[in-house]
Amino acid sequence: SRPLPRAVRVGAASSLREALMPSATGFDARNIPVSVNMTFEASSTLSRQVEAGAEYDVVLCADAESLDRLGSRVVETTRRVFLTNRLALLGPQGTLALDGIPATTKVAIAGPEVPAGKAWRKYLEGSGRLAGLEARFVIADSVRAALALFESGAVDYTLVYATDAKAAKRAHAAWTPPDGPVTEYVAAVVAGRDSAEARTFVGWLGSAGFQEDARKRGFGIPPK
Amino acid sequence: MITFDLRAEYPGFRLEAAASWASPATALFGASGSGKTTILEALAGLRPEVNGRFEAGGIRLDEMEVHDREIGWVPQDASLFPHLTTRGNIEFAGRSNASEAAIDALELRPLLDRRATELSGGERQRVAVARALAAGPRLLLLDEPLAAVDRPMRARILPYLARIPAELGIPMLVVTHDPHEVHALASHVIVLDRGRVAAQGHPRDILASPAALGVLEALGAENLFEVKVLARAGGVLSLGTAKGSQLEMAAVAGFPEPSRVAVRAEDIMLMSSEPGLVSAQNVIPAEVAAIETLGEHMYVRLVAGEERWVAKVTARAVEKLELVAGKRAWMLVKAHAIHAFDAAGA
Amino acid sequence: MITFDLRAEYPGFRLEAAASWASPATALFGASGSGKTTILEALAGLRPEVNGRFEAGGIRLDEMEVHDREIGWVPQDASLFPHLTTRGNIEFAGRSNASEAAIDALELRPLLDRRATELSGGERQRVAVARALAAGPRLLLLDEPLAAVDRPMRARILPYLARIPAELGIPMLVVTHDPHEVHALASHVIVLDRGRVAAQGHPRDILASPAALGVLEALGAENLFEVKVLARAGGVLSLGTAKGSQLEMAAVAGFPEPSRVAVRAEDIMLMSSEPGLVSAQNVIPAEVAAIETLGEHMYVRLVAGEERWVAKVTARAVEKLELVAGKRAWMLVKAHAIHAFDAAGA
Amino acid sequence: MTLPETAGIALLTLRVALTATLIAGVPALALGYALARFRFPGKPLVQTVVALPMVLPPVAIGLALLECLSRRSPFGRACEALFGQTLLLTWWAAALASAVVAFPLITRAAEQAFAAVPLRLEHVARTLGCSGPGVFRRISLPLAARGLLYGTLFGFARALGEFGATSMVAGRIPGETETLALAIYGRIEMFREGEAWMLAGVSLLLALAPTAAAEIFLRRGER
Amino acid sequence: MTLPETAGIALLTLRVALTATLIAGVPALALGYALARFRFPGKPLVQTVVALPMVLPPVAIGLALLECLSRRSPFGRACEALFGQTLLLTWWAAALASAVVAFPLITRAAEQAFAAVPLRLEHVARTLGCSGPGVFRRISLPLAARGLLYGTLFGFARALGEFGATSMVAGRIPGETETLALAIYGRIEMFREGEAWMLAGVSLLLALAPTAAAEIFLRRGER
Ligand SMILES: Nc1ncnc2c1ncn2[C@@H]1O[C@H](COP(=O)(O)OP(=O)(O)OP(=O)(O)O)[C@@H](O)[C@H]1O
Ligand SMILES: Nc1ncnc2c1ncn2[C@@H]1O[C@H](COP(=O)(O)OP(=O)(O)OP(=O)(O)O)[C@@H](O)[C@H]1O
Ligand SMILES: [Mg+2]
Ligand SMILES: [Mg+2]
Repeated sequence: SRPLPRAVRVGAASSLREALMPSATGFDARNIPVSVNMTFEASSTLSRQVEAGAEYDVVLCADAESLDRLGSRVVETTRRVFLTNRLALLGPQGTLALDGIPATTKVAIAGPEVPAGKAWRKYLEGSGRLAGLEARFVIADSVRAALALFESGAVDYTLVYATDAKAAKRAHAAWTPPDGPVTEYVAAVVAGRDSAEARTFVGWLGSAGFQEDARKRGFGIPPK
Repeated sequence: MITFDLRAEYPGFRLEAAASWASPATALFGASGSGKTTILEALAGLRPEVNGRFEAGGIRLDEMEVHDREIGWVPQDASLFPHLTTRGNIEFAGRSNASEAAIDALELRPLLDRRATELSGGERQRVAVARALAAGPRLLLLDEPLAAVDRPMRARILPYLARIPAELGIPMLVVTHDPHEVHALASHVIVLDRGRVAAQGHPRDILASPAALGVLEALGAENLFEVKVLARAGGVLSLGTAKGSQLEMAAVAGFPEPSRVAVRAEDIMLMSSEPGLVSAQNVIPAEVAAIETLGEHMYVRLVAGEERWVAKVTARAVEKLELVAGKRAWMLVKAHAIHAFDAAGA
Repeated sequence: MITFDLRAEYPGFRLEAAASWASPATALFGASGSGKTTILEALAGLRPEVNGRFEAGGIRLDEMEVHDREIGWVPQDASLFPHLTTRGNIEFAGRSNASEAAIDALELRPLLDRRATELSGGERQRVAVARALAAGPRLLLLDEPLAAVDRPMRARILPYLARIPAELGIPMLVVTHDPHEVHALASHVIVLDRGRVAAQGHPRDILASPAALGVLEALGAENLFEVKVLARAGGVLSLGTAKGSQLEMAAVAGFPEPSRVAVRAEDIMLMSSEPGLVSAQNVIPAEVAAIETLGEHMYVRLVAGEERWVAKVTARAVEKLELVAGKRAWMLVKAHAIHAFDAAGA
Repeated sequence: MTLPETAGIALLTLRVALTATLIAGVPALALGYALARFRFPGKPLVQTVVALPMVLPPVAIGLALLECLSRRSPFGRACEALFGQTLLLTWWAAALASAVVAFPLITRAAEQAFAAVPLRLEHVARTLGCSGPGVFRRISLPLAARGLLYGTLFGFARALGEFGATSMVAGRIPGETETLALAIYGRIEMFREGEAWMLAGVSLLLALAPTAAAEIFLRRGER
Repeated sequence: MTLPETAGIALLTLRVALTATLIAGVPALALGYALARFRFPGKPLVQTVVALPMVLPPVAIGLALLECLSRRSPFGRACEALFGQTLLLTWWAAALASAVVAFPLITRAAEQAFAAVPLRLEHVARTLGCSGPGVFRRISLPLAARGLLYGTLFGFARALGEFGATSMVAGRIPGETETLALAIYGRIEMFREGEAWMLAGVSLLLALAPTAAAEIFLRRGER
């Protein structure tokens, strides 16, 4: 609907960085049918920015709630889940399980405002473990910060995403709760910024090529 | 007509001074700490805590913005602009004929490109004077402008300053501790004492009051005369006083012809009989009018023609010469003891 | 023995001055901008760009840390510590008897609790002098210490300063433009001219060289005598000179007995015959030794007894009195024209 | 990382930080002068507001700025009308965020620099016929110059390092709003510390080059 | 939020910021004096290092600190041996992070303040028998006092607002390391703006109370 093809401006959740910008030179443009300009923020920041009128064409959030908050500011019909993620506990090498965490050690976790932090808390609460662990939480302001604490040795356990387990350089073991929730990454075109290019990009997110690539980096693929 | 009436209260010092004068050249005289700088700074607008009024030529300067007052203030500490050269300081208020004249008169030409921070104490003071003059003010306030300047240079600069009121029409108020400067520059003196005006008037009138002898001693010249030059020959000027007496003085090279001269009471010698051949150019017959004692010294007041004189001698001399009121005496005054001051006409 | 040999190059000014003296009281005399402050600041250690050596009492002060030099430096601008009171400034180097004495002598007691920023120009200078004295230095460097102090107070303070070298054993080097101060304080003068030492020595010796007449005129007193007080009566002191002559001078209240006196050449009157009764206390028969002309004035050199004198008279007087070398003449000198200077013994 | 890419980021950062310094500098100098020289009602209030960006975490500043620039606020709408688009997610927003953060630093340095100018000299200038602005330009400004310059460069350095508020209002769009600080953050998040430190070096260079230049310039002026 | 909760956060913040100001203040004053008064080899290098925390985004500082304090580094191991535990995730780490960020501010202010003390006065003091430390204590320090105090308070304010580096090395453990800045961040991210602004007010209060106290104190001293 625009006269000139222009870069689609995408605001993406920080944890999608590995999926969308895997190479050192940034974005692998050959695979994308449109030109894209990408920024990574906390999902809450993204929704705040869109609320304020920031001109993203497409937003990619790590939880549905952030998009829900935007209501009619996104084009409802363009909403789609394009990748999933799983929770993961990282710890010292060896056998690892939530219940195996020593009673006094600290555990790094992203804040409850971060989708990963929220998902972990919800899961722990559901499985009745939150009370036991909460007092030992070290809260980081992003999943990456939690991981950095783990890497530095400040904590020996951290509650993050499965995709983060692949990025950590410290020798570690990872454990994914089998009964844990599946985090869904949701894409939507921003209201008033609807364009063919934006829709093409969202469509590309569902393409087999992209999803297969992301799977190699630890993401899950939503059932069609 | 310039008038001020100022009041201020500092811990340990109270200023309560009012004065009013028409003389274009006025000296503010008083001991250290008597409030001279406080008054000048108040007139320049620097001391908001000083209350009162200040008028010049019918204009209420105290009600004007400082930058509209057109006051040439030379602060006691010079306060040159440290980021400018000598020339930059002098021409701060713009280039003018006045600046060139001031540069020459104050012998600043070799220093024009030097930074203000690289000047000596005396050089700084002279630059401050030139800066104030160059702005073409309506009134000059000089706070001990030549205190750091050496004697020979002071002797060269004084006549220039003294001519300013008459030639440029700029009245001035000079603070000075130097009696020579008072006489050279002022036809009106305001004597300050602990924040109050103790006396003011023409130096000659102040002189007439015996109560002011202490001040006069500090002033250093008790005999003042308005004169006209009658003749000049062989390094000697012949002067006629207003009342018709004649005085001979040593001519000073470069000094303009004097219109006022001063003789210190100390410099007058008395003889009870007419002297023979004497090097003194002035041998003046007179009559003793009165004898006053101040400490161990005696002031002999004399009348010669219609002029009043005062001579300072020792008690022993009074005794030896048997000086009493009414007795005839000859005053011997060296031509060198007559000091010329080209003060602006009162 | 104090020695300095200093060299520095500024744009437009070159310092190349060496001097050496044993006198405990020495004056640094010279025109504005001749380098006096530069020398004092270099001796105090403030000017690293000045090269050379500086010794006092056999100690190489220039090689010592500034805080070990024990120099009492009174800067030309006082440079008081603005965050301290008068007392805080004076007692900066510690409480001492010297500080109390200095406080009284410099009349600072009423100002002790005042902040340094609230002092007048003259008050600041006096505090700076007291501060330097209170530290009990091994050498005093005074840069125009009394320039902003009024005449009567200066007359009270000078005798105190003059006694310091003898009574406290602290040698001093004083910069001053005031000839009265030179005579009052110094038994050695270093005359600076554009960064170089033009002359140095006892004021009397400097006097003897006709080439130095210009300097001497600036100094303002051409006749100097070491004296002893013989008697005191009726406000008059009878003095005996080293060579046996007698002089009568007016006693100055509060001034200690003089050991040196000065008479300005201007203040001497000459007569070609013995005068009759005259108020002058000193009538001294003499013989004309030589007559020198300087501009429009004449300097008559005379010998009286074994003492040499110089009198300044007009050319006309020389003519009138028919003064020539070898002729007899009577000098008349008022008791008031003999100025007492209680300098420390040379 | 390629050289052109690095150079691009550095240039963008330079543009953002310079603009920020300009935006913050002029009012900061004026305010610094006012704080140093005048007493006025509401002075403590002004000082409070100036201190605000120092004390708040950058997110809070970002949030406040986001609010200001959003369509919900009159200022945001005015900007949008003026520029034809919202400033959010543009380098202008980044400059604005950096300006807000640099503002208290420059103000404070200016206040200190102006306070060090002897009142007496300003007063002498006034007696020489200079009115307020003249005194400011000819006396206060040159005498405070060194302090002002350093304060401004300090603000510039702070602007270079601004991250929290910037990323909130400007996003982190490569080639558009990704300044050095944001790029360093991104590299760290991607565990590419090597690149991050390299970029930090560039950042430091940008901060120090003008300081060094100023030093040389001021030294010359003093001769 | 309950009052005790708020008070707890405020107290913790105060402890962290005061400690940070102390840790940074003493070396910053010394360095500021050295920079203002001496020429020494490597001075530009020192100035570079001082500027570093200004120019880097806080995450980078946090990361560097994390590296320093971690068991991998000798410094981290030394601290652990000294304190019996790692400093990471304690309020000491928060104080350290704030100190690093406040350091350049205090150094710069100190340099400016010391440079404004007339060399001449220091010199007069030296002629009066004061050696270097004496001159510093009795002349430089009191004459620079106002500038130093303000610089330090400025650093304190900056320490109060420190967020990025702090959260990285100290985590955000409620009651242990959650300072006001961290709490404000959390509240904002959780869309509890009301609480966030309330905490911001507390933060501002903490920053300004000492400034106001200092102002009154200095005014008195001047009488
Ligand atoms: N701001 C002030 N606070 C308190 N006292 C002050 C203040 N300013 C001046 N004074 C006092 O007022 C008196 C007059 O000071 P002022 O500077 O006017 O003296 P002055 O006549 O100029 O003396 P000098 O000849 O020494 O310069 C002094 O005793 C001084 O200490
Ligand atoms: N830092 C400097 N740079 C350049 N010139 C200087 C510097 N310091 C002094 N001068 C020059 O050196 C000369 C001597 O200065 P100094 O202050 O020693 O003079 P002074 O004899 O004390 O004079 P005054 O009696 O006026 O105080 C002056 O002409 C001055 O301008
Ligand atoms: Mg004064
Ligand atoms: Mg000098």
